[in-house]
Amino acid sequence: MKKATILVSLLFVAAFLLLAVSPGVMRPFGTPETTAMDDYFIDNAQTDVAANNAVTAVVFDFRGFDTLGEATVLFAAVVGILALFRKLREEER
Amino acid sequence: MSKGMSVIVRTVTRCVYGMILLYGFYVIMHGHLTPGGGFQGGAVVASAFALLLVAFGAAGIKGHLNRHLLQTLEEVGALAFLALGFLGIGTAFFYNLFAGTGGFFGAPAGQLLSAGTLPLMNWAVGLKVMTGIASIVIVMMVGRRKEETE
Amino acid sequence: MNIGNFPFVVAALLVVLGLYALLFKRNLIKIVIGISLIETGVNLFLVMAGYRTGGMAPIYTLAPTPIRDMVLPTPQALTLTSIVIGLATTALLLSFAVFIHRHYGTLDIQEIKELNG
Amino acid sequence: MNGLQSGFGAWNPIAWTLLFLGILVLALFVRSRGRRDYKRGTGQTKVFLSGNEEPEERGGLHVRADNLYWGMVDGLSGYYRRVRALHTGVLSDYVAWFIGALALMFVILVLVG
Amino acid sequence: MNALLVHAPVLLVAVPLLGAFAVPILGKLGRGVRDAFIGLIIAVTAALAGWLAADFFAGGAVPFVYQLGGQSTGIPLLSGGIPIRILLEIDGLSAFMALITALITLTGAFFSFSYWKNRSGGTLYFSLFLLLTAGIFGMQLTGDLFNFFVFLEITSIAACGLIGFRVWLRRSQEAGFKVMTLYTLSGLFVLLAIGLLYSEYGGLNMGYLAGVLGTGVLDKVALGLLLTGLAMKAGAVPLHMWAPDAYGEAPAPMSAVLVANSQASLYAVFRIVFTLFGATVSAASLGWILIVLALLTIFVGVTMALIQSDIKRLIAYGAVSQIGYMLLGVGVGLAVSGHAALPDYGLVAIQGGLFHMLNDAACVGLLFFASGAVIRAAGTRNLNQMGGLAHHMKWTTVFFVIGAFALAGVPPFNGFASKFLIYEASFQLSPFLSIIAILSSILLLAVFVKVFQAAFLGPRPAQPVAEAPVGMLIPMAVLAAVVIAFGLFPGFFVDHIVTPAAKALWDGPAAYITTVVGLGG
Repeated sequence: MKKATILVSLLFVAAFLLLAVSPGVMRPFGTPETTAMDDYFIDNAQTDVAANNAVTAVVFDFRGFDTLGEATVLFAAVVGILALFRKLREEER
Repeated sequence: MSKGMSVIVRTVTRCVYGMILLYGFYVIMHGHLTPGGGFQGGAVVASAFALLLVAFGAAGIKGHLNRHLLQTLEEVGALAFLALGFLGIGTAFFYNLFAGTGGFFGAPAGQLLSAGTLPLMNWAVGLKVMTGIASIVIVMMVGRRKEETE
Repeated sequence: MNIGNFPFVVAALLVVLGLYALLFKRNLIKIVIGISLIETGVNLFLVMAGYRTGGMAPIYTLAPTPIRDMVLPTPQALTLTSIVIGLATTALLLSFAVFIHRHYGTLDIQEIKELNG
Repeated sequence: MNGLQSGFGAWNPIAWTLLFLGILVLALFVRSRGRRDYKRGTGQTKVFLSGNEEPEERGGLHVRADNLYWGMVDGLSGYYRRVRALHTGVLSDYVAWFIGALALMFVILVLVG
Repeated sequence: MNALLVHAPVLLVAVPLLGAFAVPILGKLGRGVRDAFIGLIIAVTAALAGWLAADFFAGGAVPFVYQLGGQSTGIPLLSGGIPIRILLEIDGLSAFMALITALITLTGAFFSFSYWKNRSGGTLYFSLFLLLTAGIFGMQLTGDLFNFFVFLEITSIAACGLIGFRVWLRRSQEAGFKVMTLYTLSGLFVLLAIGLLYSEYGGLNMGYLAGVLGTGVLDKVALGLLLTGLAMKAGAVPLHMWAPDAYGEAPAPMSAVLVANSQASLYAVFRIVFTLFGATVSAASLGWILIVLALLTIFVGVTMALIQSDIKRLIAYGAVSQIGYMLLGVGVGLAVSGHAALPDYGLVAIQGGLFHMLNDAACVGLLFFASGAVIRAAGTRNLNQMGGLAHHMKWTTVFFVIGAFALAGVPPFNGFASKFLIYEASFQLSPFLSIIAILSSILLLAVFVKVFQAAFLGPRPAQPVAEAPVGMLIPMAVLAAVVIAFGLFPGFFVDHIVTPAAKALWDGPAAYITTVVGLGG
């Protein structure tokens, strides 16, 4: 009973996700419509940033703040794991 | 596991290790010219460290890979990245200071020393990622070994 | 050939598959695998959202001439970010699993329910 | 201004506090008017526990946390049985609730409006 | 404008990050240096937040943007009407939330100094704490959807590292795994929604998206994903089950910061329903969704708190129920904001909900600090084994009572001031709402009477316990002073900081949009 309910709701979620990406609701694959931002990146990566790799230009210049946050996420994970595996004091064991 | 694997694996590791490192550093260095960048190259280098760990075991690398040194290097990389962000704060945070100025790192697109702070950021992030992932792997490995002995 | 929205459908199905693993698998490791599946689906969706039919990689070094229109670079940057985030998450989850196994002596999620009520 | 107007009512904590203090003073005054001519140590000051002996050390009388409101919890036992049953500590159930809420949200937003 | 003030929005994120990256290195120099450095970092951050908010509210609360990496910080660079760089956008609500975060993180840090003195891994603890602080500030200040997701993940990972920090407690590991899974799930759904919106509209900036969003199925599905994911991270019933685990198993000061983290997710919910989708989706249905969630949250939270015997878990359920009051206030405002003739009690309701965020942060922080001191003194978390602590811990008792009365909405404390607005406004929408709210508030008072009677009253404990050290009492005293000040002078705070924040929601997304795409071009 419970499992059936969960399965039904999962099917509902799947149905709506598929509905959202179905033809007519979402543009067909390979034809992005609004590309003003990305066209700017492609056209000005060499002039603004003087980088040949537009992706790196986006990662480190146009959206550099995201990359800082990304490095921070990795740092947080490392610190968390070091904290989990740290050496405990006697009274904490 | 903790005592490492067979002599074949160790020998192959000895041969491949340097090449993986070289390739990783190449990917980091040319991040602004060719596919790749700090994260990808750092992951490649970290995979070399992981290979060492698997081949020689946690005990075998005790002298070669110093955990605390790795962690300090990771913090240094993170701080360097943040400092590069602070460089441009005269204009705006993360403002690309050197790009296209013609000076150092200001060469036109396509050269190794172009793209302003991008190569530096690539190096900082690469250092951070390689040391970070390596220390994660090492710490988990050491923790596993401790658990086995318990 | 025109394949319509089929790639997006695949990504959505990957997400649903991961959700199924998350809902009905009892092993902690399998739950982590389910989360990785969802991550894969979302990343796949992101990177496909930026594809242009017949586009080439947005890199000017050694680019074929004449330069055809390039695929969108932003989704690739976003995907890179979310991949690293997924790595961090998976690593933390797995280390939690290690300690849960130390304390509880089991990896069965149905038996790790001290925090109830 | 200090108080709050909700367009419907108003609330002024300073005035409320002053009123509270005034009533407190009044109560203390009334209390001070009470009779003082009882005699210490006699039955006039003994606690009357419905005829039972008053325990000397009141330490035994500390009501533990779970014993508080047992009547109310018992009265709501039907509700609490259901709600406790929902709070199984199992992660799968947490995720199941999430998926259920997501499905419900989709239905409401897409189909209803 | 002052140069430092111009860069204040990004410094609010960058300074804690600097601290978090530098603490592990400075930790090698000894605890004194480390604590001094952390105190400095946190104090600077809080001062920046206060300064930014003061200047912002004094200047008429005009929204402004900070462009990262651009030629000019104020004017966003647009291409085809889409901002191409990451923008931080500060409007009334963001500045208001930044104030809350500053208050909680400041007191939490100084409480932690003495709370974590004799524990291992203090350096990593404070590093994670600073990462969490930076993530919360980033969530509240950013105007870019994907950037918001990145900060969401930062808070998730840092929070879970802190929840599982006391490795020797098996329950903390269990809570860490569960909460990490749910946080990751919600973050991934938020990311999926962002991908859907990007693939349709080719932009990631909230202001731009708010201007172009339609009412198609894709937008609805994205809205559902965002709303559910963020409601989960905010801890609304029936997605609240992780919250007692998290608040209960984290170290006491971190529980308070986790509440601030949940409030940041709640802020995101408000931002999405009002600003991002405010112009498109029918406000009434969204508002009633929030109201139903709110009623469930209030009632289930309070009734579950009544039967807990673990003091941290009990306070955690109380905190969950308070999230419901904020949802109720803002939901009522959203529900009536769709009406043709805007009844002004909608604005009052939003004021109440937002003001209750501030009050709840202060009260719950105070209660968690006090519970930390109590647990440390009594050596147990089980209320059945406590008793008579008031004989030895007078100050802690006083602070606990202040926090409990304030959270339960007893006049003249601040909890009543905000709940008063919520009661009045929700009564005018439907009396049923305010009846549930008032009843649950009374039940909450009963809950805290139970804690007070069980932990503080009763005969003296067998071995005398020590009063909490001064390092713990001072942060509690600060929060208690805040509680009393907000309680005695609510009009001042509502007029000067809450009303601009409420108007930022009530007046609709027009100002937010024009700040991004209007003056650029």
